[in-house]
Amino acid sequence: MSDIQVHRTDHGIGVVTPVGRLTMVAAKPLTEAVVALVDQGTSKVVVDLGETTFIDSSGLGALIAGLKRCRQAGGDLRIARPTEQVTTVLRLTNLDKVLTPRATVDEAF
Amino acid sequence: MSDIQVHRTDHGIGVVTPVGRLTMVAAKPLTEAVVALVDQGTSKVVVDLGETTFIDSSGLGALIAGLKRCRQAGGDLRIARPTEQVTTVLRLTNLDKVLTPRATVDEAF
Amino acid sequence: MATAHEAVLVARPEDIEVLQDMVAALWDAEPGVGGTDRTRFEMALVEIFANVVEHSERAHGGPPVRRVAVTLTVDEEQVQAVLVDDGRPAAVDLSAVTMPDEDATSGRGLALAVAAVDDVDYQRDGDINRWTVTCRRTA
Amino acid sequence: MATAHEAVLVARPEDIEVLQDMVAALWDAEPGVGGTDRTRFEMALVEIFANVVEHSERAHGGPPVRRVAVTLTVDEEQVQAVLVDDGRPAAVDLSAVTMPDEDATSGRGLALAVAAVDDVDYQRDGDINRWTVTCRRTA
Ligand SMILES: Nc1ncnc2c1ncn2[C@@H]1O[C@H](COP(=O)(O)OP(=O)(O)O)[C@@H](O)[C@H]1O
Ligand SMILES: Nc1ncnc2c1ncn2[C@@H]1O[C@H](COP(=O)(O)OP(=O)(O)O)[C@@H](O)[C@H]1O
Repeated sequence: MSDIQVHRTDHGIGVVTPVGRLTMVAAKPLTEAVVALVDQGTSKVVVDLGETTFIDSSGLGALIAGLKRCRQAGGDLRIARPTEQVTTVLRLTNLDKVLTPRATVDEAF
Repeated sequence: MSDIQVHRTDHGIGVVTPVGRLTMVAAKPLTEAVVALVDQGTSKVVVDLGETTFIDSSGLGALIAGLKRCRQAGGDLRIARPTEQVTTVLRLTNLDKVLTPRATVDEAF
Repeated sequence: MATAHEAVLVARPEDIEVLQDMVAALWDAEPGVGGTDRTRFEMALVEIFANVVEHSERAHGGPPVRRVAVTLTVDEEQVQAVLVDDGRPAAVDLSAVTMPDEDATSGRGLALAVAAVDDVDYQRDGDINRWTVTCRRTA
Repeated sequence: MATAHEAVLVARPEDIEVLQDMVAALWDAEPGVGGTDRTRFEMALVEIFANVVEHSERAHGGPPVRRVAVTLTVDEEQVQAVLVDDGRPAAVDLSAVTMPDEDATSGRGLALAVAAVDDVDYQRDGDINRWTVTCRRTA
């Protein structure tokens, strides 16, 4: 099960860090965390996947839902520090164009 | 499209009357109307289908969702005055046991 | 003598209304179709159209721009609807569809369509989906 | 030499964790399975289990009491999972499953499973559903 950590950088970027496995169990909390950030005025969000040991299609769906919410508010959602498993899943689902991984959180925006 | 009318009888029974077609378009408002009644303390609800010209599987799903909500609160949901189309749908979906039609709204409770 | 009514609808919930109005117009043009046949045909057709709508929403997520070409025909033998859309293939096996339990709040759509009429068929044909609902006319 | 691990899980989201712990234990017992094979096997297995969970929730609506018997086997050729449950038939045609658009928030599960491993099979066998996930071992 994944634990979702949230903070804001000095530059007003939201950073969401799912720790552990990001499956059906944690997908909804992830979307909710992104929506909460946007509702509070932070529409540029980085999801730091460096601590995410595993992601499934529900986790991807949550990322896309978050991405849509950010873009609606004029911002964007980007992902950073993907593990090999995340990179593989993005490729297999053709999401590597819309969710291009960044090497670090700081580089994302 | 269905218009959902709601009132309460002198005996504290909620009466919900969907007027017109009860499909995907009106299914959610129907469930919401039942949930609102239960939240306000009225957990015995009759859905008067006398003005419902057509029901589909979404409409049935909304009735079942409403039924569950009422029973959770110690009440029940019953249906009254089904047209022939409603009776046919209930039979084809094996729902005529759990949603047994009553001839009039007054007889339902 | 056969009547055919055609329309291009949008794969969105509101267009179920348009479809049902189209069915009503068909009965006006063909008053000889019996009440039971009307009911079961309309039930199956609405479920199949709703499935296309719901499935295209689930699959695409974006605004519902997908079109559905609907053709309704009546002849002496049968009433038939053909729905054609250009969305992703529907990975559903109609021969295996079953009715869910009493307490389910969804999942009855395809099972109801199959139960209501004589035949529901789905074909992937190149880039298009073709759903056919066939109701043989009873006395 | 073949290893087999078995467990009976409940068809509910929390048991995805149990399943993944079971997979981790399998790799401990079979350290020779390569990293790529581990990843693609686990991905497909999690998707198929999640589909059983989600589908049984959608179809039944009641509390998730349905059990899923899971058997994981490793031999020199392949890693395989067999999932057996006694729910309604899954009316899905795996050969027709495709990946949805970029903007879809759901509908990728089965397509991802099919893309990840060499074979995903579904059989209705009397009263039971049997899902088989097969991953041939690569060097
Ligand atoms: N991911 C899936 N895995 C297995 N079966 C599925 C899946 N998705 C749908 N089905 C099958 O498709 C049918 C659901 O279709 P439908 O009646 O349209 O339900 P709903 O009204 O909930 O969309 C069911 O018979 C179910 O067995
Ligand atoms: N009612 C339906 N009509 C047509 N196809 C369906 C239906 N339900 C499911 N499918 C098919 O089943 C697949 C969805 O399965 P899945 O990947 O498990 O999606 P989800 O994650 O949304 O449950 C899709 O390929 C879709 O084509």
